[in-house]
Amino acid sequence: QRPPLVLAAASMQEALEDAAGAYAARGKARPVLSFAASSALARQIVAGAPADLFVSADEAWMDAVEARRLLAPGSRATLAGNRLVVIAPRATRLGALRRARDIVAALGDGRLAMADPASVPAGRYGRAALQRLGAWPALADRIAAAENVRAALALVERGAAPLGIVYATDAQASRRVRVVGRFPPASHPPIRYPVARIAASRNPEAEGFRCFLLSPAGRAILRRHGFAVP
Amino acid sequence: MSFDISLAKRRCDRLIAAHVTAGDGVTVLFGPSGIGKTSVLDMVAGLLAPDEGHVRVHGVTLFDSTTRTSVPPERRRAGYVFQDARLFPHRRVEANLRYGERLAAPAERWIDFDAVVTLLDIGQLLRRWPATLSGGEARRVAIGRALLAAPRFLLLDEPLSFLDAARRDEIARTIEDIRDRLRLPILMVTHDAAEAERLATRIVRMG
Amino acid sequence: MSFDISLAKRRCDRLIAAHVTAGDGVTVLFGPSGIGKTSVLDMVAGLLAPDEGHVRVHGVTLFDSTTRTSVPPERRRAGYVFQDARLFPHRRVEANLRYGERLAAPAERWIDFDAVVTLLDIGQLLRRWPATLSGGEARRVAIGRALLAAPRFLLLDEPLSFLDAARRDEIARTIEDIRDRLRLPILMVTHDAAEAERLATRIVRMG
Amino acid sequence: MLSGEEWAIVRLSLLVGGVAVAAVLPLAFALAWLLARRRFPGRVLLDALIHLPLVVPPVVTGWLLLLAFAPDGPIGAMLDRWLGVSVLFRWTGAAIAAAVMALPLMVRAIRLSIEGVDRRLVDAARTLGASRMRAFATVTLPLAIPGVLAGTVLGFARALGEFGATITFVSNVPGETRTLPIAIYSALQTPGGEAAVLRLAAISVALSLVALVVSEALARRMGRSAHVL
Amino acid sequence: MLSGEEWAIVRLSLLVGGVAVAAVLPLAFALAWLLARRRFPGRVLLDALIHLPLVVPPVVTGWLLLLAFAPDGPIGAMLDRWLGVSVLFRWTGAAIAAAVMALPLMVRAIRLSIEGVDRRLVDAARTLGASRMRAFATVTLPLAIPGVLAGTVLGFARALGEFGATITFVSNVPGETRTLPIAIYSALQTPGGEAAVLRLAAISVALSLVALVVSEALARRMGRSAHVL
Ligand SMILES: Nc1ncnc2c1ncn2[C@@H]1O[C@H](COP(=O)(O)OP(=O)(O)OP(=O)(O)O)[C@@H](O)[C@H]1O
Ligand SMILES: Nc1ncnc2c1ncn2[C@@H]1O[C@H](COP(=O)(O)OP(=O)(O)OP(=O)(O)O)[C@@H](O)[C@H]1O
Ligand code: MOO
Ligand SMILES: [Mg+2]
Ligand SMILES: [Mg+2]
Repeated sequence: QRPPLVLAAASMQEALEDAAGAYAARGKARPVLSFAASSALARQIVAGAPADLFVSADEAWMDAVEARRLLAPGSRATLAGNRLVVIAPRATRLGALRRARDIVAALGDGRLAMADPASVPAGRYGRAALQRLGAWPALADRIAAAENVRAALALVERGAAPLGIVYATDAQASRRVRVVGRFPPASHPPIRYPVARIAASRNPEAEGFRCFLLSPAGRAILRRHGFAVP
Repeated sequence: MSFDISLAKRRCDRLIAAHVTAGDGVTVLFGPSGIGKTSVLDMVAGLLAPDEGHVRVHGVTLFDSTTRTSVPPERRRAGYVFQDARLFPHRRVEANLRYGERLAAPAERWIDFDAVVTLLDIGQLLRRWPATLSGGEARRVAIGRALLAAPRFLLLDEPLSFLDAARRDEIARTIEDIRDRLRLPILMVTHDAAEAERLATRIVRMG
Repeated sequence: MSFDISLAKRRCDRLIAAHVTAGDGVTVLFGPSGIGKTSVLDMVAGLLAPDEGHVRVHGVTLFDSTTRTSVPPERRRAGYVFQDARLFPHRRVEANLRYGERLAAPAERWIDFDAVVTLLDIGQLLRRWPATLSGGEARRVAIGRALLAAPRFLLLDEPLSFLDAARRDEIARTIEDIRDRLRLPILMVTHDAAEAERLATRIVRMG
Repeated sequence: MLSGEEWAIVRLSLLVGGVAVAAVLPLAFALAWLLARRRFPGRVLLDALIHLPLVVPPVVTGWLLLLAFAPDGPIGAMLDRWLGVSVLFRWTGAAIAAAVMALPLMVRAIRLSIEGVDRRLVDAARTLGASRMRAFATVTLPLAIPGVLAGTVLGFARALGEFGATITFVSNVPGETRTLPIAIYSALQTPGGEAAVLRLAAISVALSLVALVVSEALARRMGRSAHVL
Repeated sequence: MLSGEEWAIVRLSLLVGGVAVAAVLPLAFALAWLLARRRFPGRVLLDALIHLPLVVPPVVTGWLLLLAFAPDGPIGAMLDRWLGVSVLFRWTGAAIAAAVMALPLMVRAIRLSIEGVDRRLVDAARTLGASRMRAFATVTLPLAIPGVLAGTVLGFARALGEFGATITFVSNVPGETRTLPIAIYSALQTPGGEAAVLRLAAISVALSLVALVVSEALARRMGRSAHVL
């Protein structure tokens, strides 16, 4: 019996590695974890690749899989949440930004690093927040759209961009940046990481790991990595 | 009839035409530079397609434009010594010599490796790469390679160029021997009147 | 002294040694295949480094192992006709002929383009690519290219091979002319005794 | 020096890259020969098709591979019916991705060498009794060795670095498809993973250095000047 | 046929790819010549260095470029001090990424051709009065044209497909760094973006087809058999 195969969003990597370790420590088979962009993973599932669990970085890709009836009914649940923050290089002289419009002023002639607002989940949340807060029109052509949140983080870490929008989990993990602002949770659609079992999965351990992730022990691990848990 | 050749071929601005009917022996093609001698040998060997005509050697039709016959070069069994040496640069001299020998049926061979090496005095070159040979050395190896392929007729394009008088004489004697003893038809190009005189059973002038 | 050459060079299993001291005129290098004639010309032209010795032409030192002198080939001004033609395959015949001519100082030239074309009878080849030339045609173009580079001395490696008797005679006459009228030192390799006889002011035997 | 996990990744990368290059070499050679020596209708189209994996971003190539090898995809269905195997999430799939990405580089290099082979040598082989096929195998092929070596090195290097197509096609499964570049990507996604990134990248570089040295040595041994008097 | 935005992306891609290949060609040629004709200490190391962008995943290359060209990076600081410019988020940065990725392919192809050039022809040029440099420019270089063309096509195709290094280095800025592959990637990240992906990929393929046809035509015009009697 092979251990279950979990396809998970790259941004969950550390937390899920920890969780898998903790699960194995209970005498279970350690699940095999495959991290990539949610888009790539969803496409693999849609193509019929034999996976057991899917952890997506946003609801949209989970919806796309569910629309094809590829999820085990009733297995979809919210695993974790996240917050969106504004970061600047550690050495910045900026004070805390209180209003979204402060971003425009603080940018100077630099660019705002964020994940691609057209396609990457973190970027879409960020755009929604900026739109809601009325700063988007002034910023729309000042964006440096990165491939993913980590790349946006790197742009700020290296001083290529004076400000960036990333998840709180990413900001917490970097010693080279400082959080200079937080978006109110209400300013964007809820940031949620859904988990679900794949309908075609025949691996009995898959459900066990899913339940572990959703258990208090599993949630504690996620919280430790900075995720918000329900 | 050893050679029964009638060929025409356009090359750029020039029309190459040749008519050779010859019995046994050495037929020498004689003519000024650029008249088409090499082209004729290439057509007899099957490396160049004539526009029209026919090639028969020893009564076997190798090419005929009217019947659209064209025997591929590897089955014509020509022993062709090219005007340039054309040794295989990735094989040592010995492997060059053996190339055609290995492809020939043992029963068809009429000269053996050691005899060729002695005749051409290339014993000390066997382990060499072609790129390190002098002009005359390369020429001698090329001759040896052609003889060892057990050809049924020879095409020799100025085979004695780059060779010193002693070696010329030696090889000329071998050609006479092949002509007289083995009775292989030989079509040869040379610009040397004395050489033509000595070897030719028949001289065909082009141009 | 036209040529004052004393050279030694190891090549594989062979020691090549040559000593030439010659006054005006044509010096013919004579010797069996593989003895090192081409190697000597290469060393005089500066293409091959001798192990030791010296090369002086017309009193100018081109190479001297004791003083570690070695003039680079482009400043030796040798008119070298190689044993192989070595035409530039990416240039038409005319551009091959002009290659050295354009690099030479106009005042140093002693033959002009039209004269070379007429002499070698290559007028109809000027627009051709080298790959389409016959053996003798390529050889004639190579001779022309060397003459047009305004050389101060000539190195001719079997220059008349692949040529018919009429053209041989024509070019031999030109060599005589260069020898007698222009008094250019000429170092020439040939295997043809008659040719040596006719042109040589002096014959140096190797081996 | 290397951790057990790093060793496993290196072994997998070598397996994937080695199998990919070895398996695709004959195809690359055949295509190179076709493009170099034959004129046929659709030649430029074939050429373009071969360049495709170079021109479209690797993730698109990976996606197209996924469509083709999915259980109901054209190739996937055949593999399943006839051999009962699937390459999804397997190292074989990673090798397929690497092979497809390496193919254009290999074809170009080999083609360049074949175009440089003097046809007059092939003619000489023919008059000595070699069939077209044998002349190809004994003359054209060995003289194109520099191109084969260059193509193999390029292809192997590309295979060692292949990321986008692989992760899109067969994901990032430890022990099966987590090759060096994918492990690097994973490390790059981890906060503070820079050290691991540099370490893994250094391993990649070391591997390619070894491949280069080997190919140079082979080239020196096999490489005879391709020129004859 | 194409929308205004698509046209802009195509124009930008051609600009980036064209400038990248044109700018890096002399360097590629110089490196190819060094590797083909000179023996010097550190030769294999140089060779490995050139292969680097092929071996490490593109995102790592992009990341290293970012480190180098960031305002406090070694090259970025110099560019800022001396020229007062920055390539970050600019098409010039995208061209740099494309050039770096194309370099190994170009060097290999050109090197293969240079190694095939008969040195005896260079010797002939020298005796005719050409300096080492002139012989190189008039003999070696034109005879290596097939390699230059092949390298240019490979490099241009790679530049057209370059994604990972570009987006990591200079991000995805419309009109500056949003080249075709980056637009394709964006579309691929969006559920239901498949149609846009295929459309943009088809445009890439069309561009590379044109590049191929042009290069084949050039090769035919310039390509003389490299063999002499
Ligand atoms: N690159 C090389 N490496 C080793 N040996 C070589 C090399 N080139 C030539 N030789 C050898 O050096 C010797 C002299 O060669 P060279 O070409 O000078 O002879 P040659 O007198 O011109 O002969 P030929 O009349 O046949 O042209 C020959 O034995 C030849 O095999
Ligand atoms: N590939 C080609 N394309 C066009 N013309 C060619 C080609 N090959 C040869 N020719 C021409 O055909 C004619 C005959 O050439 P061929 O080589 O048969 O002459 P040849 O009689 O052998 O001359 P030589 O004694 O100089 O070797 C020459 O004018 C030559 O320029
Ligand atoms: O160009 Mo990629 O998609 O990072 O291998
Ligand atoms: Mg001829
Ligand atoms: Mg010689």
